[in-house]
Amino acid sequence: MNPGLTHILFISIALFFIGVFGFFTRRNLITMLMSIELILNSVNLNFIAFNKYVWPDKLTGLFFTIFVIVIAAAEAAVAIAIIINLYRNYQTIDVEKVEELKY
Amino acid sequence: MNLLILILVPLITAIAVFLMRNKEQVKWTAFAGASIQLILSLFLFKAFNDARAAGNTAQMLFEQQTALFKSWNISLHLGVDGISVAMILLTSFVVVAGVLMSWKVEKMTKEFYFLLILLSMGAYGFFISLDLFVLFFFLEIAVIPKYLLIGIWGSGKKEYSANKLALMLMGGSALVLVGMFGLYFGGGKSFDIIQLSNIHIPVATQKICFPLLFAGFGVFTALFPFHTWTPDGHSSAPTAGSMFLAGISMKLGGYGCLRVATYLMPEGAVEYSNIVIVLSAIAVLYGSFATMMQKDFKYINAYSSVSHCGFVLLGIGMLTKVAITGAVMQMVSHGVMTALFFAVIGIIYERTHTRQIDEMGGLLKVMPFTATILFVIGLCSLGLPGLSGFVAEMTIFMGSWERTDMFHRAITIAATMSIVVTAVYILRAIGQVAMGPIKAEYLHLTDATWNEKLATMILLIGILAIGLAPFWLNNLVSPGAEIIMQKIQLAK
Amino acid sequence: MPNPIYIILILLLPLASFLIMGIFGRNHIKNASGIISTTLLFITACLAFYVAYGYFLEFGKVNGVYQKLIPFKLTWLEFSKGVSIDLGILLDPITAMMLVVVTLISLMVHIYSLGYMKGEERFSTYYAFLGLFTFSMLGLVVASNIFQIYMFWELVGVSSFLLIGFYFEKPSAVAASKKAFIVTRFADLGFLIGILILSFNAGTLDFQTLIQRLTSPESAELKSAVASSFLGISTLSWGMILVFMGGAGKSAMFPLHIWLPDAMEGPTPVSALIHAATMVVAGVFLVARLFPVFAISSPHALEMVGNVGAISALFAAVIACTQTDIKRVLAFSTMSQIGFMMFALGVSKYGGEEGLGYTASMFHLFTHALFKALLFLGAGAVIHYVHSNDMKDMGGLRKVMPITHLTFLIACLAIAGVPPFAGFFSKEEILLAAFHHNKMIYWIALLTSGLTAFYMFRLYFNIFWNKEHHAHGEHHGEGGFVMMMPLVLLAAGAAFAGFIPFGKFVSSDGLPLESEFHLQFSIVPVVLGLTGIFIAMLFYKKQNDKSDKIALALNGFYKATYNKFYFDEIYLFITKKIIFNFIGRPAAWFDKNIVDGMVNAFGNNTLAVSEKIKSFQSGKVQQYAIYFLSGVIGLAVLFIYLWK
Amino acid sequence: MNEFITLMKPELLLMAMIFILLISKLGVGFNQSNLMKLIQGMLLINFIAGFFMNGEGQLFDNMYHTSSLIVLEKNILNLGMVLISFLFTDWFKKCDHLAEVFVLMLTALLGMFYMISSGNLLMFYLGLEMATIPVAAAATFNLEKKVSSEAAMKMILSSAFSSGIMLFGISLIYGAMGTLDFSEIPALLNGDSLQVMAFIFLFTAFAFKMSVVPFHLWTADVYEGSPIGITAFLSVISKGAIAFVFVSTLYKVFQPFHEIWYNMIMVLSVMTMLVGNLFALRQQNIKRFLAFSSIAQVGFILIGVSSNSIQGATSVIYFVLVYIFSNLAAFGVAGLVSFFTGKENIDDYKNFYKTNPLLSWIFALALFSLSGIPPTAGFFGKLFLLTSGASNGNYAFLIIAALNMMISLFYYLKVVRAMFMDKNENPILPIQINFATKIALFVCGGGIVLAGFFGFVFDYIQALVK
Repeated sequence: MNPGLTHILFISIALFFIGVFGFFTRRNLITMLMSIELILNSVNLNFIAFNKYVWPDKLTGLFFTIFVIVIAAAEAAVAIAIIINLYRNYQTIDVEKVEELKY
Repeated sequence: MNLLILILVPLITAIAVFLMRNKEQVKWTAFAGASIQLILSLFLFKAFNDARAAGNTAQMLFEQQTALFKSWNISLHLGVDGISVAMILLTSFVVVAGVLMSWKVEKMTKEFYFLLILLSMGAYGFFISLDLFVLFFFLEIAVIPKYLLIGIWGSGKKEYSANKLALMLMGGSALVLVGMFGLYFGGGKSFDIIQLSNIHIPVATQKICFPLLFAGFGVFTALFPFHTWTPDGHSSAPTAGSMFLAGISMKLGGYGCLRVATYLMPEGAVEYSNIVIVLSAIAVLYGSFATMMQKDFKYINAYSSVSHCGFVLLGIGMLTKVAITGAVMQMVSHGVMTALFFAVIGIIYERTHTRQIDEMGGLLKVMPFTATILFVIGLCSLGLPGLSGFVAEMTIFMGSWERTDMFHRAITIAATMSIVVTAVYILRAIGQVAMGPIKAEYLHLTDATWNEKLATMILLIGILAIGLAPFWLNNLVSPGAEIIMQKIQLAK
Repeated sequence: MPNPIYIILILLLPLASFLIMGIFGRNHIKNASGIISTTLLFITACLAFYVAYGYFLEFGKVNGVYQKLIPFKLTWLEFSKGVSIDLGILLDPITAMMLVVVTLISLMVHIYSLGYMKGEERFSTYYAFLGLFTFSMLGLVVASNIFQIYMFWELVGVSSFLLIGFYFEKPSAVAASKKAFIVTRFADLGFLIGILILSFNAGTLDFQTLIQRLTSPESAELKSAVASSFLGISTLSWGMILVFMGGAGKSAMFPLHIWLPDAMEGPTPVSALIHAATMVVAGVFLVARLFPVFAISSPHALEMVGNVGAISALFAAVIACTQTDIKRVLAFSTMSQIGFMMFALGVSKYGGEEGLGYTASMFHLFTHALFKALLFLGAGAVIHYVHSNDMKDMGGLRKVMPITHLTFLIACLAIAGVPPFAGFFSKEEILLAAFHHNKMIYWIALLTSGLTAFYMFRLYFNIFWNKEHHAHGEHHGEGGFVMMMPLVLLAAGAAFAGFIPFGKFVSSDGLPLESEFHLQFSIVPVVLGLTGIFIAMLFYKKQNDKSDKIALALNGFYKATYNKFYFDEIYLFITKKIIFNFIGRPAAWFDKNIVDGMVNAFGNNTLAVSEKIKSFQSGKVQQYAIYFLSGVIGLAVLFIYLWK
Repeated sequence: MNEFITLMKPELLLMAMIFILLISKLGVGFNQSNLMKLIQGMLLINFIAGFFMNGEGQLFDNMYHTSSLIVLEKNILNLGMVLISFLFTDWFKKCDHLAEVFVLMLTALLGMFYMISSGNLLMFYLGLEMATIPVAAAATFNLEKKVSSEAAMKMILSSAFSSGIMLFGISLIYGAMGTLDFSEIPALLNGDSLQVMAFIFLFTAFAFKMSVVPFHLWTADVYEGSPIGITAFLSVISKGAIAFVFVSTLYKVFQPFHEIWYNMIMVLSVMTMLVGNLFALRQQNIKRFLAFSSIAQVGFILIGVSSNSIQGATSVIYFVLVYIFSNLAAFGVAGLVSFFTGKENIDDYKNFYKTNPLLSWIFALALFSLSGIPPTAGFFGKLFLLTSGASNGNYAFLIIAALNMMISLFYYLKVVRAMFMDKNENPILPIQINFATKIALFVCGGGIVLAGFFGFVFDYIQALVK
């Protein structure tokens, strides 16, 4: 049985929700960031799968994936910088402990 | 006469006041501006009558139109008919008196006069605009000055009152706004009152929008049960503030109910007329009974305003020409009367430092002038012939009686009963304040000063002019009422 | 036709007096104010006499019928076509007669007050009020329009209010003035609704047109007014009854009489002018003014007038027998006499001999004005001297106040109906009219006239005889020339006015009415009157305890009478307890707690809700993301599955 | 080449500025104050240059397109940027990393420009991220403040999450239609569930950026924690830019779905107004307060968007213009107070009028404008939004909106009341206002008072929208 679009989509959706779940539950900011990467990767998977199986003559999906990867890298860079600064101020990167701003 | 000048004079006055350096300059500038405006409105009155006498029978005179927002069909469309002229006269009288009554304001004088003049500008603009958008603009422009006047210069629980007033009025104008949209989209995308009056607005729209507009404007004119800002607002406001509020602002609502709600949506008016008159009859009676129980002098006048403004709405709701004429007359009459009443209360309060009527007594002995005015105004309030209240109320009664069915008759009779209750509470108040034995601590009190005397005399002239010779007002107003009635007749 | 300017001047001069005294009196011409006012009023009175003379004897009659003339009319406020309030002058016999009465009594009171009110701080204000009252009263009598009469009606009420409350530092005076105003105001409410009914059904407010439309049998207005009905009474009758309610209030008819005794708190000359001679007869005047409508189209209403008048007459007379405040005795006597006038109208018919009651009523109005004013002024002189209103503080004053005594006696004889004084003639005519048309009322009237004689002489003996007076030092009893002159003049009137052939001038239809004198008919009332006087003499001429014994014997009844049958208390209960507690207080409570409460509750609930939902903004970024995702899912579910 | 310059002029200018600023860090030796002047001058020139030499057309295979309307929108944002640089002069001067802050802000602005001009979802995505990430970095620039880093963290994580979801939506669009080009999408939309789902996912990204309830939760925290200049930037420029894109995307690209998004917007708008208002009611911190008030404002913008008419689009743009003046004035005053006294609580403003009448008036005007009270421009802006929204005849919706105006007035008045009415022994001391700041305040004040009366502005925008 050859893997088809459905299978890949299934994986990507699973990945998406794993990412979402991780984002919701992990306390460590870095892990949360990683969860987001999972979400983005599921998107990438989507794009590539669609490109390959549905629109093989249009390469938009591939290009989009590359851009997503780039942006994700930039985002991670900035996010980590922010987290470092946060760590300086809070001495922790536990997201539960960072909630001075509320209500 | 170019009507724009009626907006520009207050505007320039306000700016001038803002630029003045010391208190004296501020006061005199404001007074000069208000006086010029008074002269202008008298001149307008004359010009209007001359034009009518010369055979100009157009619905609106001195019309002018400048496009403001072309894409919305909004234009600065100005024009007056008899009703607006009457209201403008009222406003100018009250404004001059209000300025004079504030002569002793020490705290932030400049700001006080600035806001006062701004408030008056709103009223002038409201009465002369023939475009709903512009009308709404002027309606709202007055809200914040009221809020600040009460909140900064007021007394008692002023913050609460100011908030309540601003929010309720804002709520009222919110309803007006929605109603206006109904007119706009139901009437061919135009805000122009004259244009709208020539278009038949779909009855379904009218049924939705009439109550919105009427209730919205009704909030301004203390329609039961939206009147609760009135007592608190009036009583907390500084003297001039109360005068403006009761004398001018409440009239904006009545005018709106008439010119916008009833005139533009006659079918709606006919449809809801019964509800309107029931509510206003409740306001009339209930306001007067509630007044009977008040102990604070300003509350007395505030509740009595609820009752008197009930007559305005009653007259409008009755949908006969005479009743509508009466309603407008009542607006003018009550405006002058209540302003004078608040002025007198202000004069007394400034000296006795209490507004509880049972703490006063016998002031006729030390303050004969003020107390005499108090008598006159009380009698005017209870509808003594020769003073303005009588004329207006009787016209409303006469007009209401033209509705022959049992329901309208019963409402009319119920409303007439208020003249007795009014007598009760007015005499109670006057008896407590001016008559009876005087307290020792009040023996040294002095009578009104020149500015107070001048202010009261100006308003008194208004009261007497209407009370002694009502025909001029009647001739001024009734053609306007006639036009409104024609539309209602069609709708019936 | 006289120059209308004269008649207008009759109104304007008192008004001028009011304005001048009101504006300048206090500061500029305080001492001269009395003289100026009196002078102005003197001119007014002369003009009034001139006009009345001219009307009755020169131009008023055309073909033997007195005409209703309208020399002046101004449209004051036009409601719709044909319905307008006009300020006009309607000149007819009763107007002319009233012009004389009002100006005459007012002039007397003006003169009298020069002495009586001397030294009063608000001397000029007093004269200003008198001027206002005279103006309003004159306006009332000349009114040509039913709304005009209502306007002046109110003005009269206000002047009465101002004058009763003249001693404004006295709480009782303040209370009395308020009471007078409010009670009459309540009655005026009926009047107003009556006007609304009449004017709507007749399509006019003008008296002449109104009467014409509501009396001529073929007029459509009359037919519709009679045809429609409410609660079984025709609309027209409702209108007339309500109009009469106004009249009853002003004229202190039962049960709206409670204000009149209290109104005696005002200065005594004022009582003489307003609460005896002029204002209180306004109700009678009103009924007389609309008499054709009452008599022709609305007999039920007229019957009611008669009954109310009769009841009031008897009721007041009974109470008058027990009062000790001399002014209150006079007040109840006034009420009783007005009752006479009322039922005289009530038993009358329109036109010819049948209209005798109308003439009699007007005649009695005229004579009563003279002798009752005299009585009040006399009482005023007494009070001025004794400084008390209570007859217990008086007695034996005949020696110190001879002129007062004499004039008072004349007045008492006149009111008791002893021939040949004025009251005799007018009362005889009334009794005659009652005898012919309503026996029940006749008997009541007869009883009442006997009681009248009794209580008047009770008053007289208690003041001037009874215990011996110990003169306080050098004090001279009489009040000086200005106070004496009106007494003498009025006494002359009270003595001789009965000889005027009144029926020739005033009658229901304008045709002269020849009234005959029936000797045999007069015997009963006169004898009854003399009996009353005799009993009074027996009880009160010398100090004795007979009267107390009788009072004791009648214990309960006496008490009830002394307390005016507790009417004040009933009214007080209704107003204070019922209206204040069950309407006013709940209204105020409702407003404060429900209406206001709803607004506040709206605000508070908004705040409370905002406090409650604050936990959504928990500060936890993961929760934010959960809300975000649920938002997405919610939207997706809503719009993919549900909304379609 | 020439066309390239004219069409991309706004972006090129921004890029030039960014380069200059980067170079200035290489030790050219500007001191803070001169650097500030340089920045202000450049921004001013940028703003003025925005009015000249503009073209219409598209580049890069329709990835990038521009029109007079888009130029106008960019100019509006430029204006906001100028005002921000003037208003917060004092804070910027004191900031150690002045150049970096501006580099970040300008980069974000550049991203917004791309976003506005985008003709393709890829371009849009790039623009969006470029507009977000730098601001998150900038938000932490009160380096030593805890809340500042917390705000930045919340912003970057939330926006990453949101863009993840959006990307998922975009991928679905791609899967369903095979194209991401704006001009090709409308023809392919057929109401398929997958498409609707994709649309909703994409939509939430807009909703997130505009802080529509329930995607708004980051807003208040970030606004409160960030340095006030950044907050102002976020609340005015970011929001304005996204509103522009939102309108054009919905109206042009997703027009076939307008029934869906009309209902969606209606629901969200009611929620947004209510929640924004209810939360704003109880705020004490002035920045947080303004954050919630701006959420409520978004509800009103949505009403205008919902109308799906030219007038609706015009009203939104007009409102953003007005909103820039009013909100920046409010933030300007709050920024001054916060900078000089460190006080950010509404209670601290008690009796502010006595010591700082000018600032009080400006603040009050700004608040009145925000609450939509005449004669301020906010009145006109809000009224036009409501009017265009009313064209659907949905009265219940309108009444709720109108009543929300009433609620919002309550909390705006709370601040006014504190400034003008309440007594206070120790009011904030008189503040020395920098000349540049003063000018900016006056411009804002003037804009608030006068903008409404120039009807031609609205007509001009409408002509462009057509």
